[in-house]
Amino acid sequence: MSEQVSSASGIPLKDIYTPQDIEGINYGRDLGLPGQAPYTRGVYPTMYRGRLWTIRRLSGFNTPEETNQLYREEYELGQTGFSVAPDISTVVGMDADDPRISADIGHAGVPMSTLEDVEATFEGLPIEKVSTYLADRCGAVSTAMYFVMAEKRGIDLKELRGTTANDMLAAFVPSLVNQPGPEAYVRYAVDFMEFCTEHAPKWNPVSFDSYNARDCGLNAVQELGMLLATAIQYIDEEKRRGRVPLDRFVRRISFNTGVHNDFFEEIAKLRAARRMWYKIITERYGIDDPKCALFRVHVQSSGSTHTTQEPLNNVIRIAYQVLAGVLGGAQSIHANGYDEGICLPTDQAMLLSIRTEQIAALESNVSNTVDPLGGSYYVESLTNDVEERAWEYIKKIEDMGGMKQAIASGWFHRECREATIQHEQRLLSGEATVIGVNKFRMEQEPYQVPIFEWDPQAPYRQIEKLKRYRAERDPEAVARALDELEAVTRRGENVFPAVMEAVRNRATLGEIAGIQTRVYGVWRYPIGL
Amino acid sequence: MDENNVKILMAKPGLEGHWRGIIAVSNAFRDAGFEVVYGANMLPPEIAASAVQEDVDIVGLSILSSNYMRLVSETIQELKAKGKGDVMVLLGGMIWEKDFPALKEMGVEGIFIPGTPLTDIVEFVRERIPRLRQKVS
Amino acid sequence: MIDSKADQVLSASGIPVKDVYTPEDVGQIDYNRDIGYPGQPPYTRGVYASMYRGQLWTIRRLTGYDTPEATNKRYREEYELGQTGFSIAPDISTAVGMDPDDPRVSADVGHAGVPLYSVEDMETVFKDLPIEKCATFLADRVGGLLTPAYFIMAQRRGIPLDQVRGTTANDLCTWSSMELGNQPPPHVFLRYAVDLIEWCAENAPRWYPVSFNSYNPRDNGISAVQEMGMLMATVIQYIEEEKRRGRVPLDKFVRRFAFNMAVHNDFFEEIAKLRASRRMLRRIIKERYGIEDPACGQLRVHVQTSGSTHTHQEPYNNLIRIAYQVMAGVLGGAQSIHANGYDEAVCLPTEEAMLLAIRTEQIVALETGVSNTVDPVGGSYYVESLTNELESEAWDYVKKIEDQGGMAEAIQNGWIHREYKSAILEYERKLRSEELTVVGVNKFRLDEPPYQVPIFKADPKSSDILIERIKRHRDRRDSAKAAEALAKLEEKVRAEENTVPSIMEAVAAGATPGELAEIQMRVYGKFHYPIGV
Amino acid sequence: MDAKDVKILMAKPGLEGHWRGLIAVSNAFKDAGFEVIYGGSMRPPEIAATAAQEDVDIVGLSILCSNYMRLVTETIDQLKKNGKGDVMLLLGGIIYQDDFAALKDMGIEGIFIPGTPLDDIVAFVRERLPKLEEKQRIG
Repeated sequence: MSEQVSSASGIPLKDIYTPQDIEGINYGRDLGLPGQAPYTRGVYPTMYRGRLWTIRRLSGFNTPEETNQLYREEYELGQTGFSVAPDISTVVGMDADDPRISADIGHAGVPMSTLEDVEATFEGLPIEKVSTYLADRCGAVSTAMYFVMAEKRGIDLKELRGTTANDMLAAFVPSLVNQPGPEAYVRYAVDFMEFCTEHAPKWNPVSFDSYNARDCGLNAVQELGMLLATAIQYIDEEKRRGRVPLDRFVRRISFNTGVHNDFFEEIAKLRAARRMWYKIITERYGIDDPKCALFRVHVQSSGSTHTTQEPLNNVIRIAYQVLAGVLGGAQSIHANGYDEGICLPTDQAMLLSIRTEQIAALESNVSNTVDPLGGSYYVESLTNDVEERAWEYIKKIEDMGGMKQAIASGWFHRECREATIQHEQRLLSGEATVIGVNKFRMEQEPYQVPIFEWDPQAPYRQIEKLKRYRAERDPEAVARALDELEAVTRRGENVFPAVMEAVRNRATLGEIAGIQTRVYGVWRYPIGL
Repeated sequence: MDENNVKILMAKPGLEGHWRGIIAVSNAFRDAGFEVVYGANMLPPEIAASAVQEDVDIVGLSILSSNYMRLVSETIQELKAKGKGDVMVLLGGMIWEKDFPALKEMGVEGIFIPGTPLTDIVEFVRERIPRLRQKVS
Repeated sequence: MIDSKADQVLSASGIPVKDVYTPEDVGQIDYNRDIGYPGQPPYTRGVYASMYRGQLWTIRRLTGYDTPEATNKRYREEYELGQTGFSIAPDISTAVGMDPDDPRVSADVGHAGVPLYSVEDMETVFKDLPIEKCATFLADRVGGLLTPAYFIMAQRRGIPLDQVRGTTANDLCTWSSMELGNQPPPHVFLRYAVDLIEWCAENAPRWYPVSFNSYNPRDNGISAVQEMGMLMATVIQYIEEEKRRGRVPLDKFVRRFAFNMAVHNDFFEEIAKLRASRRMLRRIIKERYGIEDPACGQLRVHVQTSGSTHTHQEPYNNLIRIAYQVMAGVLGGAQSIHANGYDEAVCLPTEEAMLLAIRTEQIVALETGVSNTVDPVGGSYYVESLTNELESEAWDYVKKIEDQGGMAEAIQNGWIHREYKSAILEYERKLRSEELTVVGVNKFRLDEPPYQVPIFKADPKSSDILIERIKRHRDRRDSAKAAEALAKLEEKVRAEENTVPSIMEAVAAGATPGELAEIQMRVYGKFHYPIGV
Repeated sequence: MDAKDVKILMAKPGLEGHWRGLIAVSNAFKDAGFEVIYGGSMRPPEIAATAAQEDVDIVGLSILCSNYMRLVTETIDQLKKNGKGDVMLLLGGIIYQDDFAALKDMGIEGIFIPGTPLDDIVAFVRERLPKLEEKQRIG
């Protein structure tokens, strides 16, 4: 190994850490007990001894009906929460019968153009019992459908548990057609948060999500910096509006990050994030209620670390990333399928990813005590290093005018682009090692793994259903609801009640999203050479 | 004829937005001296139109979702329809071995799955520069 | 929803675990006395100063296939895959000291190990492999043929013995865990074992003449504490024996001790176990035997993932168990690691499983960054106090064994096997009562096996080939010379002198494993394992 | 007839030394009230001799190594030679699914792979008490 060793985010590492490295630490001030400020050691006093993390997988494919089948199987396997991955047409906000997208229906997610689609997806599942995560697009349109479904089932929104992505950072990583810009995104996002604060208090109205950004090749420090800068952006927006008290506004904020390869740095990242979030809430916004300062996080094993070569090697990578998430004190974990580098997870891969979490939870005894690494000379000083560098990075973003501006100006995508290109260079130079890819590469693929087969007929089924759905509604009612939605949007009031009303009147995703671009225009992604 | 006479249009047909791979490959081509037009997300008709407009020698497609068979055939049909059937087509992304023959049949010259060294991709094109000249003339 | 933990939480070896550890739990620790720097006594943080930054652990797998030829083929493949050490498990007949044509062996020939009956067989196994570049582990029978055969092969290749690197198992602790036929009593085992250590101290200084091994005992269901206790008690037993004999200086005698332990499921307890074991060995060497030389009492340990944790159900789940156990071995500072094949609960590892096992170690080493700094968990309130707890409980257990008269006597009088038996029954009880969870076995069990995994089947024709092989070997050798050498060996055995030189001569003259063992049986009789319901 | 009237010989016909499973199952039978003879490591001829001598009703074999086909065959031949061809045979260990049929044909009554709950094994034998009684009556 080389003389100068650094962490994945470039933090220089000593060959040995000793008590001297943590001399500056004041236990009470910097670590504290779990469940107590600054929450470095965990957001709850007993953590996994009290309650194990939630096993959660982002999934969805082909059609709502088939996705529903999958969810029922996962429910049988002891899965305790659902994460809905909308298909790409839903994410960009186009209906299944939109001529532009013919080939894209039902890929890597479930198509949800209508209330009917959402209802089909959750057919026979007790949504009052489970908690659901919706990787929703700008404006939380699928969530509006989910809420209307709950109303129709007679479930009080106040009782509904779940989370809507509603996060700008993750939303702007992929280059998508037909999207309004960051300005609009923040407006819709904060509107939805205000709505939930009033009407759906148990729903997490946003999950700030650095997973996609990280998977662009950003390092742990950049990931953490962008994540918290985005949260700051939202809070500042509400502070400007002053429609709901900040303490209520921030109470149900949750987070979503990647867990990458660098085992201890990922653990340090999660520990640092808790301490930083506490400081942001208390020091920056002067909110004293400890409930508001809890960095509750869902983590997912980093797909960008998985390889198409030797897919079973990913089982091992995922196992270590899950363990890092556990030792970092995550509240919820998504272990990827080992074959997500090749296709959508097969049943076998899905089972194995759940088994990974069950084995970590029930066989390895790592959940026997809270923050088992707390006090480690290395982990504690790495936690400090990551925090220090993340603050610097946040400062950089704020000097640009905040995360919204950082995206609008193209800086964000330049950072991602730089990271991507650097990563490729490190692979070529051998600086970075990926087993089976740029080291120990085999001539012949040694494993035969089953492949998930996508059903090419799925789009046609969706299109048929949508045609029927349009036919069976009251055109005037839809038009009225959409006109009202556009008017509200232009008036700058909170749009979400009008979105719900449009959904009740059977407006489609495409129609609702269409208003977003009509009012705000289509944003051009600043991605190029 | 060498790299700097070769013009490559890099595009993602379909909606899926993973641009990490296409950006990496586009830069590799540019750094190798090729003239690169970065098209990002374009629908097949748009790809064909801009291939004609820019009179490119190569169209590089990046598709990370499993609907590539359909997107590739649509794109190639559009290219033919616009008189660009002779352009060299490259495909990158999560492509399954079992589909390689069918894609080659359709006229895809090179297929590159994740983990392929960028240098291999550039080399692949370099080797074919002589054939490109014939097409152009 | 997975049930949450009960209020009273215990580690796998029954140590009560608090819900949170704080600076108070490590208040008593004196950093320099109890932890110290890596490469410095008491070696808690590692035996080398820069550990994996200096040199990564050795990736090593205990393998052995139908024939020496097949084994050679596999070894060469592993060498290509970047494997840097080899381990030979002899087939069962060789392990128990019976020749393949022995009527008692019948079906066992060539199974679960490589059959090795002569120097020529050893040369076949290592054909085209640079033994001067590798370190080889020999799971040899005590007083067996493997070690002499390996040394003779080296000499024939012109490699001086003081250049040969490797290890002989030669360990009483792990021997006690198996019920094998045709074995001498424990005290006789000890005698042969110490003979080899004495001989190597003089003639093969870079060879590890013993690898104290608690792997198989652990797989009998005993706890981490018992594992440590039995291991250390065995070390003490060996040193006491040499102290009694006084043939070589103790510091020379203990210099080349190697160790072999299991890595089990309880992640942090296993890490703490390795850290505590390093400290214990140093204390035995320094405090009990007054050996100051810091080169002595360094616990250089090879660890292997615990086969007993692998399940026959859903074999791919074992990939995950193995991955976590390997990580525990690395964070515990092991020098060498054997990741099992995920299918070893089902069959001998297939090519696919073998590759994945190596990949597991490569991914930890080169992708996870855990080797970036030494003893990364050092200082953790939990790990440090668990390390202390384990050490003090292990000392108590060593005391228990010494009260039995030491390890050899504790085996002879049945105490050790009673410990194994109660551990085995306790495990089954916990499994039944679900105090212990095995995913896919006593929890989340599926009616239908979800995975189809490829199966490796041993070649059934091999036994006839091997009977041919040894017959040919006996025909080729000079029978008179062999008989003479064996007669001389028997004299030495009866004369209580060091047996190694005459074993070397006998093996060089073509003596077979069966013939070597036969002398043990003739002189000392067969040991009857004190096992029963 | 109940458990206490049933005599079981538990043995490992191979040389391989894993006794963990054998002792666990033996104790399960003992705790369930059966009369158990723990033979431990025995060669097929010894197993047959002991089975005859002790006139057992059941012989339980444990084999953790892939040569079980041959070991089982040899043991059954020896049992027949010693006039114990009628004894009920159980086999435990790492047995491949695709050999089950052949082993049943050879006369193995029950096959148990690792991970089988001990209670299931005991229950398996209990269900066959009438069958054993029938054999005893004839024998």
